[in-house]
Amino acid sequence: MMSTHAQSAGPVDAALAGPAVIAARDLRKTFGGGSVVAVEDANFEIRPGEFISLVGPSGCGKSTLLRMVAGLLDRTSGSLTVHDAEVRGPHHSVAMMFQKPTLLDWRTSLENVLLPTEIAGRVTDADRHRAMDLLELAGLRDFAFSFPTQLSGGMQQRVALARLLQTGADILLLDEPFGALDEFTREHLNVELMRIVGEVNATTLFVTHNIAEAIFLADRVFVMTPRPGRIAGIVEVPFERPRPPSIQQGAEFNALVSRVRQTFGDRG
Amino acid sequence: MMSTHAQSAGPVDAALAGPAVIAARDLRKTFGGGSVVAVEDANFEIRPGEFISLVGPSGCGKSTLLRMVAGLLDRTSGSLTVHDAEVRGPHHSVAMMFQKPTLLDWRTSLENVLLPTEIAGRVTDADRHRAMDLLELAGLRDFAFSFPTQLSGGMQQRVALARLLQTGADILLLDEPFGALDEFTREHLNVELMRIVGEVNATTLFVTHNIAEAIFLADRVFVMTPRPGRIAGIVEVPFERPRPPSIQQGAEFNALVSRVRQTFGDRG
Amino acid sequence: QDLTTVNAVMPKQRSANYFPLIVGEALGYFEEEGIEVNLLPSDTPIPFVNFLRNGQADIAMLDSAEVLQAVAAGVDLRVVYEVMQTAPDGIAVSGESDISDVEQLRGETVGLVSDRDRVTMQIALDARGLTEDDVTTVVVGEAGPTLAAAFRDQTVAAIAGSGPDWLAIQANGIPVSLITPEEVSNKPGNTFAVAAGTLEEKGDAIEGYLRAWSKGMYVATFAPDVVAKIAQDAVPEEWEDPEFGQQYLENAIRLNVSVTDTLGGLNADTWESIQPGMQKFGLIEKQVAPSDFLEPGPVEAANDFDRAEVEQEVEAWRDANM
Amino acid sequence: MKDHLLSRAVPLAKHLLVFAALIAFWEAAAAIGLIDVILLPEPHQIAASIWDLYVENRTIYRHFFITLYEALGGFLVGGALGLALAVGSSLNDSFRRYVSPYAILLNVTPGLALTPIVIAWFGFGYSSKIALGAIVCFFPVFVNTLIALTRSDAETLEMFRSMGASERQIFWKLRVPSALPMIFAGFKIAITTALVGAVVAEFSQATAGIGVLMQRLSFSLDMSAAIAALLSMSLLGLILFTLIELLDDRIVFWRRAARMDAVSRKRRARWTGEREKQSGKPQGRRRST
Amino acid sequence: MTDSSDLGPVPPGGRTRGVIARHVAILVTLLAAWEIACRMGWLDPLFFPYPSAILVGFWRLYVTQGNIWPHLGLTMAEVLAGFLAGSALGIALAVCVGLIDRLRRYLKPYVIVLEATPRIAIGPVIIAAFGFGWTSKTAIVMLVCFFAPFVNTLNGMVGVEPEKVSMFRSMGASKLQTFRKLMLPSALPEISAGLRLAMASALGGALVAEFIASNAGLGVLITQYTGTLNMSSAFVCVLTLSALGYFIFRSMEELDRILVFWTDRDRTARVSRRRLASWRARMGDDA
Ligand SMILES: Nc1ncnc2c1ncn2[C@@H]1O[C@H](COP(=O)(O)OP(=O)(O)OP(=O)(O)O)[C@@H](O)[C@H]1O
Ligand SMILES: Nc1ncnc2c1ncn2[C@@H]1O[C@H](COP(=O)(O)OP(=O)(O)OP(=O)(O)O)[C@@H](O)[C@H]1O
Ligand SMILES: Cc1ncc(C[n+]2csc(CCO)c2C)c(N)n1
Ligand SMILES: [Mg+2]
Ligand SMILES: [Mg+2]
Repeated sequence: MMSTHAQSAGPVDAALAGPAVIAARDLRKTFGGGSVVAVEDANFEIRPGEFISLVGPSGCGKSTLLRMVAGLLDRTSGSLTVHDAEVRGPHHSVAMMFQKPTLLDWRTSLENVLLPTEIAGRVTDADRHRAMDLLELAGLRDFAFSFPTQLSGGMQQRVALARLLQTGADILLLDEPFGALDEFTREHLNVELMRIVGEVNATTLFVTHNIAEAIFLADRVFVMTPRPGRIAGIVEVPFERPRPPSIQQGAEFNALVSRVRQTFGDRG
Repeated sequence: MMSTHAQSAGPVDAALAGPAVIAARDLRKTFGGGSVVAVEDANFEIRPGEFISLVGPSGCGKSTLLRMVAGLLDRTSGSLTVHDAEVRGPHHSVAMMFQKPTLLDWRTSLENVLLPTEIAGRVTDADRHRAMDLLELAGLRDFAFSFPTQLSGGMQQRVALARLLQTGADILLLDEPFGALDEFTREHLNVELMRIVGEVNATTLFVTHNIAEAIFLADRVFVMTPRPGRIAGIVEVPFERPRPPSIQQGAEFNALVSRVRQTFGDRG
Repeated sequence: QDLTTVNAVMPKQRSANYFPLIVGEALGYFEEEGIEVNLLPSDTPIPFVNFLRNGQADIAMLDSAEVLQAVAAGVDLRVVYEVMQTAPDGIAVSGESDISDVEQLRGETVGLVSDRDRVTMQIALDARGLTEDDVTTVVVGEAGPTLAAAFRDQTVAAIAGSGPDWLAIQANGIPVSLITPEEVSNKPGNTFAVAAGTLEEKGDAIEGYLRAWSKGMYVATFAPDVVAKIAQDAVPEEWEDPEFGQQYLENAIRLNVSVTDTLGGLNADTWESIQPGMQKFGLIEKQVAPSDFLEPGPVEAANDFDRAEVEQEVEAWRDANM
Repeated sequence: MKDHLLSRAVPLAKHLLVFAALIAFWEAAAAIGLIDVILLPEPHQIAASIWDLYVENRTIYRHFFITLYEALGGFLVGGALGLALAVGSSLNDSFRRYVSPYAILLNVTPGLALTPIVIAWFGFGYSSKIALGAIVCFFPVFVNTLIALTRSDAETLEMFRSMGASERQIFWKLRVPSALPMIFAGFKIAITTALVGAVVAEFSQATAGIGVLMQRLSFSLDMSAAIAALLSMSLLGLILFTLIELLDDRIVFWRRAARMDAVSRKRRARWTGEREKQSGKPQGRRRST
Repeated sequence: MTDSSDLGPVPPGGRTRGVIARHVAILVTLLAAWEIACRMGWLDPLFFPYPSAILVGFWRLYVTQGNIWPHLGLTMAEVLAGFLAGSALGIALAVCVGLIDRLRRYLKPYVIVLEATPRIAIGPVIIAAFGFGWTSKTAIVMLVCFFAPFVNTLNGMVGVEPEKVSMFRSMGASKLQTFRKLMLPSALPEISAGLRLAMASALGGALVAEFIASNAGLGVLITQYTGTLNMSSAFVCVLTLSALGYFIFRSMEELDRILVFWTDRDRTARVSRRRLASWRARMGDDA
């Protein structure tokens, strides 16, 4: 065990202090003219630099929530603010990564990473170098000029991660980004992700099916239940970030896993 | 903790006693005229009724090994016997399940399950009943007449599992069968798989990315390392099967996870 | 020098079949009239009178059926010239056929060059007391190998069509004989027609066009060798086999050169006599008076040229070019 | 049920509205002289001619069915030819290598240029129209079938192999069914192409058929009736296309949710029916699926 | 509509010298059989002229007379203009329809009706409307070339993964950017297949147009030659068209392999190496 409650900067404190980067009040989303309630009565505030994991069974509304934050979906009612402004559409401070890598087959890894810059304006040599650095970070320097079809699924996801970071957004939304990866690559990327978001102090919303992963990464875990999709409970993770993978073998960690499972069991 | 070393029928004993169902000696497979060594110097013996999990990073040769056992790929050198006969092509005592469900869209679940029987010869009413029972076992009785596109991904995998069992093969090869499922469904299917292979006393080779899953299911875990693909270590799992999922929270289990990880770390 | 363009719509490409046009162009007759011919060869099911009506063409080559049909339908049309007086529609058989009269066709299969030749066949049969029900008809398609093979192999007993249809077949050495009854052959040949308004707006150009055409036609009567030379230069495709070209041209000259003294002369009587048959077989709903659409003025103007002068010019041309 | 009807009726009404607007626009354009009504008559004249051809004189039907017969015949022959060549090419690489250039060559050669040859071989009757239809429509079937047959999912193929399936079993149980959707896409193109071929042949030489009727009406200066005949060709094409779509819907049922439900119910009913029969009559019939 | 018109990858060994020799051998055998069949009277020279006569015809039309050239040029110009205009129109309309969902629903029935109507029957109406000039010929070829690119472009655009569209939206991409950087390249393989299909029918379209009304062009030449029963020359024209069509079709397949490089392993690898090299040239030996 490396970190303890006492040492931690304290997610609990973080949740209380400072302005909210993302805030939802009575947020609600229905589909099909109200027949499917995807998200109901969501109320939460997320502080700057916080890392939130979102877990819950398939179809409980995780993606819907993320897409509302990204401005890709309109809410049905309630309020949702990002940086104190109501969300009305996609905005620069938020970037999203999807479950599938969504790379463009006709662009090299580097060109894929540069896409957000291209869309924002002109690409400078500095941008190119930054993209190269991000690929290096993702362990893909040697594959900067490879096309997606030449990469394995895991490598593609890493390109997508580099592209996410290239946006320069301070709010990162990740929707089951590492679902297709083997455990080792996944763990490696989790550690990297933790390091990077720590470095750039990004606020992160991370959706996953994997409870251990959720806890390992997050300051707080939001547990959702389906039909209607509600945040059934929030589990605080009292470890300081960054954390070593070995933390997952500790008893305290296992207790957290059980608590999350229980929250599921209670409501799901 | 439910089972202990003392109570177990003992995979260690199993590994020592009885004839080998599958045996590899200096097994080697290269691709591209020798430029890629996919499997090198594989030596192992698998006893009747044994459950072997195969873990290792992407591209280390797991699928290649399985496909050689299934007779889908020729080996480059070495010996590979199944039931004491050298493998020369697909044979009836071996059945394989792939990562994707590979169901035929134009057949109902029942008809998909009956495919192996059809290919082997005529379909009798007894076969039909057996297929129905296997679907029942997979919790899909109500979906026997549904078509694959009407089923969720998890249900499709369960149909594929029923089809695997319908073959009547006593050696089952599963290549990351539950990779696409969420943790809860996956756990459920693991428990079912354990129960069924126990009942029919099948010898099983199970490829997975998930270390906990590998340990939870297996009598022995083969850990592979890439380039060239070698079996870097074998970890014995001293629990009696079937096992309850709660076993995964025990300290002994965690110790096994660490051992597997270590084997990786040593060589990977 | 500014030339007036005359748009002329005709059923076929520039060909020895239209040698008066080719000769007129080669010897500068059209230019002398201050006009330039824009040939619009069109093989469409759209009747040419439509192009006259909507102004895309100034003058059209029509067969008599089309003229009568259009006039009967109320189109304000003027027939100004009769080209190919000796090329009316008719019934042809293979030169090796035993059939020498239409009455022998009872129970036989009769080919039609196109669906429009059905009336020709009906009138011909009627003249011998037969009806369409006494024969089997099949459309065999326009000029080309299919039609030629139908003659050669006698896959049909007889074929209803018009002069230009057999031109190439005969020239190719496949014998063809005509068994057209009097009642059918006594009928106007192809004509040049214009919309009534055109005569007022472009009357001079039309007259010039017809005069140049007439001069071209006249050249063939005394200097077929010059015509051959001109045709050969203008449409070499028809002369790849010189024997064929010569034969083809000779047949075309026979079809094109007027039999009346006035070149392109109009004959009201034949226009009168052809109508009852057409009406009987439903091609026209009512009969019309020839005076309503025959316009003899332009024919006179077309013949108003000095034949001796033409002969001299042709001699000069022959000396220069042959 | 009511909801269902309404959900169908509303879009249909919208389509009709759009159609009516187009017709009104055309009528207006003709009225102010934007369109040459001699060559392209006004909608109401065409409507009158349609009435005439279909109801009053009923002249269209004979020609309509002749062309239908020719197009269908051409499609059947050409489709069978395309299927056969594609199956041969899929089974044998060198067959494919030596056949495909000629297939392409035949595809790029205009059908119109081939009519004399086709007539020489098949005569003046319907068979030459069928032959030309077949020649021009075999290619889409050939290409689609060939591609579909050679592109089966690699893992599914291995699954069959691991079960010890013979090449014959793989062909019938995997390749053919998985190729069906694309084969039908080829059929959909081919059926309209076969119609085009038949009409092209009719324009060159024919005694009856819509192509002939259109020429005949046109020569008799009845442009609105000619356009009505032209529209009948479109109608014919639409009917043929829909025919294939219906077949597609039935045969490739697994691509459509509603049809799949129906088949699913039917198979369940057959199973339960058979169970009942069996309980009454102990030694149930053996039947392979 | 077909998803693709190419015949899949050429089987291994598709370009070796031996295969070409065998192709030639087959062709020569076919021609010899034809010649013999003519000489034995099994084939009617009125419909199948002697191959030897056709060969002489090639020499005559291309060299001694040289009269085919202007016609060939004109037909190619019509084909090219009609193909470019028609496919551009098809693609452009598909893009509009692809971007505006509503339009698609209302347009679809009309497009099917248009496709189901034989062009040879519409041809005369077009001549009537546009007159005898090159406009109507181009319009007929356009009509022939319109459909395949339209359908395939639409298919390709509609087939873009919704997740990718969302990704672009989340990056704040404009409609134009989404179109240029996502929709168009995604649909490129299908557009290219549609263009190939269109090209294959463009020649037929030009021929129809010239048969109906024209003073020049290969169609006119063919009419002239068949009308005068000069079948060897007519065959030279038809075979010219076929060979031309074949080579255009094959070249477009080749072009497709270059443009849509990412569907082919080897080509992707090659482009990848090229991009690396150009980065090195630009940014120094950094990668
Ligand atoms: N566009 C849509 N139209 C109608 N219903 C939708 C739509 N998108 C989502 N839903 C419904 O909303 C609910 C929540 O969906 P969502 O995709 O947010 O689930 P999720 O938690 O992300 O599930 P998963 O883990 O499978 O990705 C589901 O019941 C789904 O069927
Ligand atoms: N058909 C083939 N041709 C060439 N190389 C191959 C082929 N199949 C596999 N390989 C190579 O052999 C190695 C082992 O591949 P294999 O598919 O067995 O890995 P794996 O362990 O199953 O990986 P994963 O977890 O990603 O499925 C890889 O380096 C792969 O590139
Ligand atoms: C499209 C069309 N084709 C043929 C004719 C009939 N026709 C009129 S003049 C003539 C002789 C031409 O050399 C023929 C055959 C026509 N009127 N329109
Ligand atoms: Mg989701
Ligand atoms: Mg694998």
